[in-house]
Amino acid sequence: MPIELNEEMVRQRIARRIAREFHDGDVVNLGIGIPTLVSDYIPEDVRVIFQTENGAVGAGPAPDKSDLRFIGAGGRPLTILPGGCFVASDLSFGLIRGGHVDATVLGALQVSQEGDLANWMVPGKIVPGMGGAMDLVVGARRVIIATTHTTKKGEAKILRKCTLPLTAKGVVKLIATEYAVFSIEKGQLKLLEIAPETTLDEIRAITEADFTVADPLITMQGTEEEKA
Amino acid sequence: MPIELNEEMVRQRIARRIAREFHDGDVVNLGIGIPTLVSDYIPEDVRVIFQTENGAVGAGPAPDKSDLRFIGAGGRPLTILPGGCFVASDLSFGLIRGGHVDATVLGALQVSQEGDLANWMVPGKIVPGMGGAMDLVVGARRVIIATTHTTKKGEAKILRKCTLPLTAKGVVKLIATEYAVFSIEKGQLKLLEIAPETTLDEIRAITEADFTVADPLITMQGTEEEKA
Amino acid sequence: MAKKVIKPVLSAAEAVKCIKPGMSVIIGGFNYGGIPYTLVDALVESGVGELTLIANDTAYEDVGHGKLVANGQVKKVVASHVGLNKKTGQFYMEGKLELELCPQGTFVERIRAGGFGLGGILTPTGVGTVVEEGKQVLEIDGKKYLLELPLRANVALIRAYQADRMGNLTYFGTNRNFNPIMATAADYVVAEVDSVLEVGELDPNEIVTPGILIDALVVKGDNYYANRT
Amino acid sequence: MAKKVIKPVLSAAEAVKCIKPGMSVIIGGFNYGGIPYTLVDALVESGVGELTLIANDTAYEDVGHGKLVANGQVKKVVASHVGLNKKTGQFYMEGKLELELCPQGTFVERIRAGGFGLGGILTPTGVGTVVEEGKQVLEIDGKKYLLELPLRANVALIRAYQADRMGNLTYFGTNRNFNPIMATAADYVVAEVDSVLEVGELDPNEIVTPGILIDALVVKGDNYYANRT
Repeated sequence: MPIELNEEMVRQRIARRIAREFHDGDVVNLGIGIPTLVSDYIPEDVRVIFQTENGAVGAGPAPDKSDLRFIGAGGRPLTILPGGCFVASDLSFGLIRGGHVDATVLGALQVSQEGDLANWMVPGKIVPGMGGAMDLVVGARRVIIATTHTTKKGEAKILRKCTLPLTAKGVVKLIATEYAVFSIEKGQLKLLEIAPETTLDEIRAITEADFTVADPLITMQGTEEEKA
Repeated sequence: MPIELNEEMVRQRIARRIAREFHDGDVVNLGIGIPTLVSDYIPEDVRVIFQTENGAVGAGPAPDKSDLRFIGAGGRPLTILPGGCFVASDLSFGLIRGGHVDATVLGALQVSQEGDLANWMVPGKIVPGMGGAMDLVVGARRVIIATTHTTKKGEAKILRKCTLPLTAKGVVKLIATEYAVFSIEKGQLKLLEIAPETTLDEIRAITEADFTVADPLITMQGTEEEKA
Repeated sequence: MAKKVIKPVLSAAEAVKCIKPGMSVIIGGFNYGGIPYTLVDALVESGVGELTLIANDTAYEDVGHGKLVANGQVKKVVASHVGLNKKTGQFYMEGKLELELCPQGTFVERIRAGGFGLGGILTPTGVGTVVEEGKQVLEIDGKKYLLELPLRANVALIRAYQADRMGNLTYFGTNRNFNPIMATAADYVVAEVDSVLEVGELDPNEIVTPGILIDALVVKGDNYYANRT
Repeated sequence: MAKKVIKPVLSAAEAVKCIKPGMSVIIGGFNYGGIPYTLVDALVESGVGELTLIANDTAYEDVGHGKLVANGQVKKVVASHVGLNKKTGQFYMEGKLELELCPQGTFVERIRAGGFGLGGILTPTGVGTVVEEGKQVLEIDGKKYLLELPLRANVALIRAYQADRMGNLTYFGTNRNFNPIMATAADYVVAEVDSVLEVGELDPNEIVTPGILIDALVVKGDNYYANRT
């Protein structure tokens, strides 16, 4: 097992790594939890346009004085940047489902090696509802998963097959955890990067899924960088 | 055969009669031809909101100085009245198809006694296209037909069955011609009014369809009124 | 029946009298934003029950239409997310509440189909998940889609920004969300607004919802959230 | 590929270079209104042929995209109405032009489905008519609907009113028509506008089309109709 990392460090590391994935001009939707942190680490030379399901295009950081007429999908206050706009829900999901969103970053309960995603319910527990997640993963051009490598109990989250109810099948393209980065292409999971404090054997020990290993396998990018 | 009437008088008479059909607040879409004239005869105490397929809600009469940024579906310049607005085509047809338009007035090539309408093409001739007519007749709450009683060759237009390609089946609720007014309820054509210069026998002679006769059968309303 | 050209400006209590026990009510809003708080509070106050609530979410148990659920006035919820209101989950688990969950993009398209006279829409969202259960799956050009059916309600309570007396509406910020679409999908539509202007005071190019869809207007009241949204 | 954040402001001739022989082009407008006249004239000038033209109508033979048809640059038209352009009917009758007619409400929903990622929509329009031919008929709650499939194009040429440099758009009068929906349904979207403002000069509540849908901007030129619309 890899050495355990501080929870806040884990969250920031995953967010920092994912923030390197975007191109100038990308339209990106961030889920709640770790994905929300991604916006703090976008490189200065990359202009990303953040979209929220509830209708903000060009969302900026939280304002000094909160105004509930400008909120994100999670209910948190936001600002609208110059050049941003507001859209109604039908157009918001038209943008999402229609392929006009370049990437979405979401958390996961489980991901399968073929890119199936489970992130919306645990049977027997209270049902929260899928919100916009099912549309986002089907519609966004690139689905990026930000997740701890295992559950708090140490159970694998990257599996051969998901056991929880699916959000969608075969949609995940990239997974970033505190220990590793995987891609999924044509139904094939591949380990691209591992964190400096871990080894390939340790990754195998905490990953149930079968995966190939990139050659060369490189050190996880941006783990120790300063906040942008 | 009833005596022949002056063509312009026919057009104005039909428009004048149909203008009596509306209630205060009705949203109405007028087709091209005779239907366009209906707006000239709306009683002063009835406020009708005219909608055009191309996106005007609350259309008013032609302006003194034409501006092609404000036109009706037939391409004619219009004004937008105070309290009017512009909508995109998807909402315009959402209003039409969704039952938010109280009535549409359209011309006809043929109408059947069961309310089938043919008004968009004659096989073998150039095909103009159905434009918004098929949506209007399916979506508007009340479909009113403004038509001469027969073709210029004297052929019946109100038939047992339409022989031309249909615009829609079973949609027409009222027919006003220069000689008569018919209702269609539950697939049953009924003669409600006849013009002063004609007789029931003459109407039967120029109407192929089977119809019942209202009791009392009254004189066509508003035929000789002044323009409102 | 045609709607009135000049819309009545009612108190919230008067406006919600159109909602009778057993009716379906569609309510705007997304999380805290764009809920017609004044209207919803009046509906809570009225105590009318056995309602079917169609809303994106059920807010929080002490906020907006979340109170309708907590107050036991709702027999069925159609929503995309109910996790923030503990009472919704609790009543559902106890068998006191029927719950129909839709993906959010499907939810808004179903309401639009209801308001726009469409018989349904085909969406790729939910294929291969529990959302597929009981639904027709159609394959178009080798890709699977679910057939999702229209949603409508007896009454819609929506939140807008400015109105004119003919009921034309504009929206502000992320309060817009589902409100413009919901305005199309009910037999009777009440809009809660910041202010009511005279006819002609709104630019016809900037109106989002045509007044022909609206039955009555209510000016927002003085409660905590109505003042903040 | 992400679109550029700051949109290039091109000449019409430069902008239409993205349109190659054999491509599909979706063009805004309804009768005289809301046609991107400057862009269309440049496309006529370019002489590029074998195009599939998706537009509500084919205007008049000497007006707007009607000239594309008259000029023999179009192999197929998808439209709701072509009766005002004599060449469209003539070429169709002569077998020189393929013609697909859609009811207008179906036409706009098909484009929206193409832009919004839907697999199709069910409409009651056209049931029991020739429009039904070759289409799937579904019965929902005892009522028949036609399944209508999405429309998309390689390039969209649309007409808006004001733009900012990020491509956000507003519309004016009945020029709006199909333009906002068409902006969603092509791989490359060019908007012709009256003026281009700096970023931040448009009120975010009044923007109708988000700039993320737009690839390039062209300021309207000096021809007869561009000046009048």
